[in-house]
Amino acid sequence: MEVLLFGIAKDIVGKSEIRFSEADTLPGSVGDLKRRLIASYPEFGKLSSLAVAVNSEYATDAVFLTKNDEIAIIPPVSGG
Amino acid sequence: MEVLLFGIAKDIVGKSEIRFSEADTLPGSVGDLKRRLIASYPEFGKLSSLAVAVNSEYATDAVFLTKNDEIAIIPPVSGG
Amino acid sequence: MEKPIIEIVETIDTARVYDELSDAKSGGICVFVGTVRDFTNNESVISLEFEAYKSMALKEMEKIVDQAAEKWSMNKVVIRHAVGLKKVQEPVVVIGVSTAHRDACFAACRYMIDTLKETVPIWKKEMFEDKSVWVSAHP
Amino acid sequence: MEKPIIEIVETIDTARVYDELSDAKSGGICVFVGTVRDFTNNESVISLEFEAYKSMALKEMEKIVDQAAEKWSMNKVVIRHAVGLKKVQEPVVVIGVSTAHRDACFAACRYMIDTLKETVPIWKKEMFEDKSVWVSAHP
Repeated sequence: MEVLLFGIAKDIVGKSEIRFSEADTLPGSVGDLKRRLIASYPEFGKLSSLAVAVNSEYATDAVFLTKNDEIAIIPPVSGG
Repeated sequence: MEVLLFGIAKDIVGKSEIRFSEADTLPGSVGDLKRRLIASYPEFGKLSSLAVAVNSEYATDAVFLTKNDEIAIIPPVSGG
Repeated sequence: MEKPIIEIVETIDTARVYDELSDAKSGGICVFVGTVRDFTNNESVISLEFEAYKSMALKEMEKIVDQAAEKWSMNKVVIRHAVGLKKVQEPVVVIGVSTAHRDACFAACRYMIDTLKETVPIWKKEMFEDKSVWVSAHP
Repeated sequence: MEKPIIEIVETIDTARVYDELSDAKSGGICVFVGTVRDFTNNESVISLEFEAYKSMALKEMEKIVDQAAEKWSMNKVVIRHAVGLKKVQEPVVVIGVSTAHRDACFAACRYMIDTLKETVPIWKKEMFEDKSVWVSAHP
């Protein structure tokens, strides 16, 4: 399972994606993924907001994740 | 004294200006000018509005006219 | 505010208005372009003709910019109106403004086009297949 | 409505947006251009860098156009956002819409830029003399 990182999320982790190998326990839901991210990188907890996109759509914490989903961390957007 | 005509005012009178020769009694005020226009050309009375500009400024009925003023009839504007 | 560009012209070149409004102190540029629409009240418009009392129209356009400048902090402003015969789809007026933030540029642009339509001595005649009408002349 | 132009590009050419929005059924065109401002909170900005999650950003931009089309009758729409490094005064986003009357084009243009700033996954980093900041990242 790969998780794409953009903007400040990329800076916090220090790379443009996180990879969960088969050996790891994969995060089961969006909420689970967020909790793990904040545990590993406390800086995520200090952002104005932290959203997750699953297959290019904003996803609530309850959405289940499977290893073929395209998953992305969406820190506060600032386009325009 | 010359009075410039624009838009539908030009069509109503059939020319682009009205000239009051010295021999005529000149209109003494904006209100006087409007009353004379409507008397001579009743179509002016049917417009949505009828304004007069004196020296390129909108003028109220009370404004006096002198023969060196630049006077213009301003039918309802419709720019833009 | 820089000296505004206020013009009455034969032909409007919409492509240059951004260069005229581009500004290092501005984060937002809002531009309104009025164009000739093909239908009015379900009747097919062939063309429009614009006539201006030019000296007074320019003065009134200046007043509009001054009034807007009292309400909003504007960096650059363009008001350009066309006169003469205009075909369907041609631009007839361009109003643009650049400001630090977008609230002000939308509000100022809207104020200036609304006020222009109320006060500036310019007249529009709509030419239809079988008649022509001075717009807004009659109730 | 014609098929909207929705793009994420390296460089925005503001001069062409009118040709893209010009339309015989429209009497009004409203365009907003967001540009790089030289100061933020009294600090001198050297440049901005924009990063996009492109596939999702295009989807979100489409949703914005769909939502606006439910609220207003739009004839043509352009939404174009730039990515990469942008210097002061360069355009970073263009949103334009042509409608029959001006009320709708102002309202739709405003709605689309406001919503874009809230929902579209694009990120802006401000580069100052001595630091760089991801805009809006922290409370």
